[in-house]
Amino acid sequence: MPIKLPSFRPRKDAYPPDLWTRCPGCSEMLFNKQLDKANRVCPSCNHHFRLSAAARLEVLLDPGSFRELDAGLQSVDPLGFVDQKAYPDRVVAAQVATGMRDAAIRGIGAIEGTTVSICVMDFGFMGGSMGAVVGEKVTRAAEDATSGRMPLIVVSASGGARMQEGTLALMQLAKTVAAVERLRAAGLPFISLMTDPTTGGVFASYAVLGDVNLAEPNALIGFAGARVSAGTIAQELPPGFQRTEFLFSHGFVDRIVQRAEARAEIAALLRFLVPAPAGAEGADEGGPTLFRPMSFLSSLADRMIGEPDPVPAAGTGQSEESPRG
Amino acid sequence: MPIKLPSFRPRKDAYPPDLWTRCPGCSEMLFNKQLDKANRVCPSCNHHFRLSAAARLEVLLDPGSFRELDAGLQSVDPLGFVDQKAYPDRVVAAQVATGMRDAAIRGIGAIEGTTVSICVMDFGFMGGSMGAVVGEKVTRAAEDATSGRMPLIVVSASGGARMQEGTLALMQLAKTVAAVERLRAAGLPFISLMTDPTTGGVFASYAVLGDVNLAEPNALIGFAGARVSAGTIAQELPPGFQRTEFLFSHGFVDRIVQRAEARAEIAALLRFLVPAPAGAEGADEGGPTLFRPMSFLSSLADRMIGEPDPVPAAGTGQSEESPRG
Amino acid sequence: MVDRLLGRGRDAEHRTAAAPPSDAADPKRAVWSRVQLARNQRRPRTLEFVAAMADEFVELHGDRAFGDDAAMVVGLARIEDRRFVVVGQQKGADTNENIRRNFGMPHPEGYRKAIRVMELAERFRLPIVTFVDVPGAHPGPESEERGIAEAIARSIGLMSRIRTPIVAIITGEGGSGGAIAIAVGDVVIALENAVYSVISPEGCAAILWRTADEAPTAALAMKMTAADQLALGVVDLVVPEPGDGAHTDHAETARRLRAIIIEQLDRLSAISLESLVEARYRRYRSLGAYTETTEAPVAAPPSRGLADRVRDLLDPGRWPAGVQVPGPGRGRDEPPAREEV
Amino acid sequence: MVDRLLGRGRDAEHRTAAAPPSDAADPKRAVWSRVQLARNQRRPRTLEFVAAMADEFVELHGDRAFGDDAAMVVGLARIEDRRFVVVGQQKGADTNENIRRNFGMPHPEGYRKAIRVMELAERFRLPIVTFVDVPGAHPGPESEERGIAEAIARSIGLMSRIRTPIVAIITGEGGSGGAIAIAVGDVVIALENAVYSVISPEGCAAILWRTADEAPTAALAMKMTAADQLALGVVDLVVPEPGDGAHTDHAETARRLRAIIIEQLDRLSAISLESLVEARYRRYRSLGAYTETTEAPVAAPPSRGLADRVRDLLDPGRWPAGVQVPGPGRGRDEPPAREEV
Ligand SMILES: [Zn+2]
Ligand SMILES: [Zn+2]
Repeated sequence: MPIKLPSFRPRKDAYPPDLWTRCPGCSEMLFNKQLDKANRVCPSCNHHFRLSAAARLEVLLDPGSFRELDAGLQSVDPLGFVDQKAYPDRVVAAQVATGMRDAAIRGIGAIEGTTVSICVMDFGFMGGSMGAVVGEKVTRAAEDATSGRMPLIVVSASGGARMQEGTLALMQLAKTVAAVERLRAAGLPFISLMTDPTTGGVFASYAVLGDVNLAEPNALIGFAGARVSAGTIAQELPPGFQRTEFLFSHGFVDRIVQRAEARAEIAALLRFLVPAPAGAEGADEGGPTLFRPMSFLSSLADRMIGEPDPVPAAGTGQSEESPRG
Repeated sequence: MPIKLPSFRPRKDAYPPDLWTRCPGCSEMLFNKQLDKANRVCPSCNHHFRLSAAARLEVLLDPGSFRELDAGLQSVDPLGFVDQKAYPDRVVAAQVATGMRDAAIRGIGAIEGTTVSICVMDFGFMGGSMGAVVGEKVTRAAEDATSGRMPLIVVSASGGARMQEGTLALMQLAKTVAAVERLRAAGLPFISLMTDPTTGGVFASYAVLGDVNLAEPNALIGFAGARVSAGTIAQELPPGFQRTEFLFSHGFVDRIVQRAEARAEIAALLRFLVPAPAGAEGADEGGPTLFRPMSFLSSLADRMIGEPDPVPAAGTGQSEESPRG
Repeated sequence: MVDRLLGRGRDAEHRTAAAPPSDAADPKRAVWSRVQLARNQRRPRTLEFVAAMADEFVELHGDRAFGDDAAMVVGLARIEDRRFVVVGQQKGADTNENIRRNFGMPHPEGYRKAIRVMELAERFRLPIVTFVDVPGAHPGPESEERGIAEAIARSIGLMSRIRTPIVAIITGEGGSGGAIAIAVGDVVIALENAVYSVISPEGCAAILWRTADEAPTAALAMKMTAADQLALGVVDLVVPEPGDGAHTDHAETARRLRAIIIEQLDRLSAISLESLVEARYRRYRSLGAYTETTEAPVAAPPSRGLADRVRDLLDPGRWPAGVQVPGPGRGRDEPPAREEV
Repeated sequence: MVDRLLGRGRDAEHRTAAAPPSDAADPKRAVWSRVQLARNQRRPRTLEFVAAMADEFVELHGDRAFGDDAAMVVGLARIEDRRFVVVGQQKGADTNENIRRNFGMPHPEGYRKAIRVMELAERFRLPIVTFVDVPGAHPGPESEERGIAEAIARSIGLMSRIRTPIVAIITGEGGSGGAIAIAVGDVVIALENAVYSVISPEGCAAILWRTADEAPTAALAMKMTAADQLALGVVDLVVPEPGDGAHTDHAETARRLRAIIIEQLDRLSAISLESLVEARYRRYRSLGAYTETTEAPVAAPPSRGLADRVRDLLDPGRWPAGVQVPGPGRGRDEPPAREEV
């Protein structure tokens, strides 16, 4: 019996100003304010609702530590893509709805005092799809981590590559992975946190390549769409297919992390993986050197655009149709 | 239904001077002289009989090109091991029966003009088991290949590590693999040819680590003894379990080679993998440099012991009880 | 303000004069016929190409961990005195072979076999030539279980940094992640009737038009022909096919590819490995079009006018402006981009 | 003529004064009781040791290709300010856990998980501490299908060259290839009641004595106790166990191991990585006993007398000379050495 998997189509009521939300895990009606206070985790069944990028940064980073970079990056329409609507119109609609320019925010922040280069995706913006802007932000986050000798943290929430940018979207797989490989060669850690959903080209590029792969419980994580998997192959899907726990049991996730514990988990990992001050061995080529966050940040000053935090604090709403696997 | 696998115990008639041999593949009676002439491959069913190290060298190498090295290496008895017979007595019996000092011969030879460092095992000597002598010969073969910038060829035929040398035999896995890793780091090719049988600690060390893994048809290749696999786990064995074709379909063998074609196959592979003369890029550290076989051989002169080829030319008999899988 | 629109596409160095399909009367039909040619069952595949052009070929097998995937072929090849490693997908020529080769859709072990032999190429300083022809990586449950996404990502990662020249050739269907996994190269070549896309036209149509029947419309919108990919800078070089397409003349197609491979291997082998790997990084680093604005973003998203202006900056002659919209807009109902990638 | 008999065993640098078992009245029984202690189900395992000695531990999971093997645990641990990577087998404490952990017998994915995390250790300059306690690698058909031999060989290869310090500790059963796969180290430590052997005593007895009942005899013959392994040079250091064995006092056992780990990590971290890796190579390079003769070999094998002389060169005080031979010799009927390795 094929598992019913969530549609990726946010419904018209995906961003409603309602007061209440029905939990897809336990069917309880949850008061939105309390849900937001609980970082959008159901207090009765632990269902992890989707989280906006802004809220994610708030959950993960030391308060006030985040400085956004490249806030001005914005999609163009390289193919002149029109389906039932022109691509630029879709982008504008998403911008209006979310207050974001595209599906990722990136910058420099701190996690329990450790400075990190971080990029966070938002499924609310065109399904978190990766076009040139998302690819560029992930790549710059990796490059800054490499040059600044910082860890890289990427929080994924994406349906995959953005069709409307065609193969240029596909090329973002190569662009981002190449940058992650340079980070790896420099001996700097990359922690990938996968959230619901992390699929398609995002999963098949940087998201799966963390030195440590973390994932929130019961997130949809997979390569091919479930319809493709089931339909093309005419085969039953195994239980829990493409859910975090399935990925864990198949060896692709190091740890399943509760949202409330993600910050402490990442901080603990960084204590192990952040390069130690260079000793006798540190003189090796490519070896780690001391990170000087202040000088790095000052060197970034000229790239800072706009206000430090241009993202509205209010959660920007997520579509939640996912039944528990 | 568990597959019947061959016993490793050569029977008393394992080395008989008989004129005829019954082919375990097709049950035909084969005239030994003709069988030897066909390099011990059944002309009617292609069954590959086991081959002595001496005959193997003759099949693989350019005529007259082989110079044996380390012919004088000989086992000692580090544990004072006695089961139903003292270990030294077993060694002596095997030496008397085979005319070899231990279960491997190694040296320098040429394959279609390319100088190679080669080590060939012989199942006829205590089941081709790897003790310190075999481990040392494989290691020296790899080290000579590295220092002389030659390819390494190892032909395996072994039941595994030699119990009578205890963990010192087990340590040969680490010793040989470490030497192969150095060869790999130096950018020199290692071609592993697995023959019937290649099992246990020999398979789980150098034999499986070839840059290219070749195997003769229908050879027994595996890690655990079939009794262990079937008995411990109380599970049916899949068809063709631990045979060359099984290993091939599971991704561990690059090519299944007929005995008559092995020399040409290896020569073809060497044409691709032997380091080219150093060009602009060759100046890199660790990069290949030109191999000068003559100067290498002369530097080996003082290590040459005894006659060039101390192994009797006559095949030394193999136990052949193996039904075709 | 617009600092990069089409990546390196506009100033790519190596190009032939392949013009976009000229069937201006019905561009959708023209594109769809290309897709059909790219999928033609008699189109030559990796093994046919290698057999026709190489003076020597030794196929290697196995990923050393799980299996030997017949949908991916790898080996050592020689053309005259040029030795290189071959990696390519392999569809079947008939139904039986297609079943054995999973219709050319590799499982993770196929990509891991490719990774293994590419690492071997680096160790032995052999360049790599890839032949890309894949509907997509195998999308079945076992493929997911064994980590198709990981295998693709790791293959991309290896190719992005490997210290040996890579010539990637899209010979047929360049299907999404399953294609890019072996298509990261120092030079990316396409046969004239090859296609390259982020998702199959059927998948794209099913998501955006809600019916796979609109696949030709989606194919046109995605600009997936070799000529379009050349214009986008995703492909560097298009090789014309003989007669009515590669399937009508395998030998001549192989002959043309052979000449290009020789030329490119010789060109790339003259470049230092440092420069080569750096240029490869820059190649992919520059792909993708975006703008950068300094306008205040918060709750004041760019006006409809801005988006129009951005689009106007594109060469209207290059991009057919009049793609038909098959239905009315669906308001804010926003499908995400996902089916295969 | 005899140029190397016991490898580095006789001049190993780091040793405690652990004496061989003194149960001289019945050495076979003494050895067998050690084997039983090594297999005791209440003996602490990797996770128990780490929980008892580390100030912080984060377990990692998965091989990134097939699965997460519960028979092998890996993670990041800290003792005071020393951070290191942990790799170790994990048997179950009861039947249920044993089933889940396959009785501590890792499949290939277990060793590949170990390989992955050891590569991570190298990249992040963390030393490695391994806890070895395994009856043997999993011998089932799926284990063979997925390449248990390849996984073991590759793990050995990585450990032989990895540029970070390795402390390997045999804590229980050091069972053959499944043990050495994670036991290649700069220093190899054994708990007093640990055993280490090329094959299980049962397997050895089944082959050489044709009955597993002779396992104690085989155990004695293989010299598999920690003290014997120290004498052979396979183990560098033996750590005495408290009370009646480690199972009677987990905390004290862990405390002793913790002190040794600190001492060894500090010692090894002071050595340059070049020297460390070279010394590690030399360590394994020198293990194994053989002689070299110049006598003509052809059809004139060494006389019986020679073999005797060779054996006499061993210290008769160190090696119990009077091992009982349980049956008459079996002539030329020569069983090879194979069951697990
Ligand atoms: Zn709930
Ligand atoms: Zn026959």
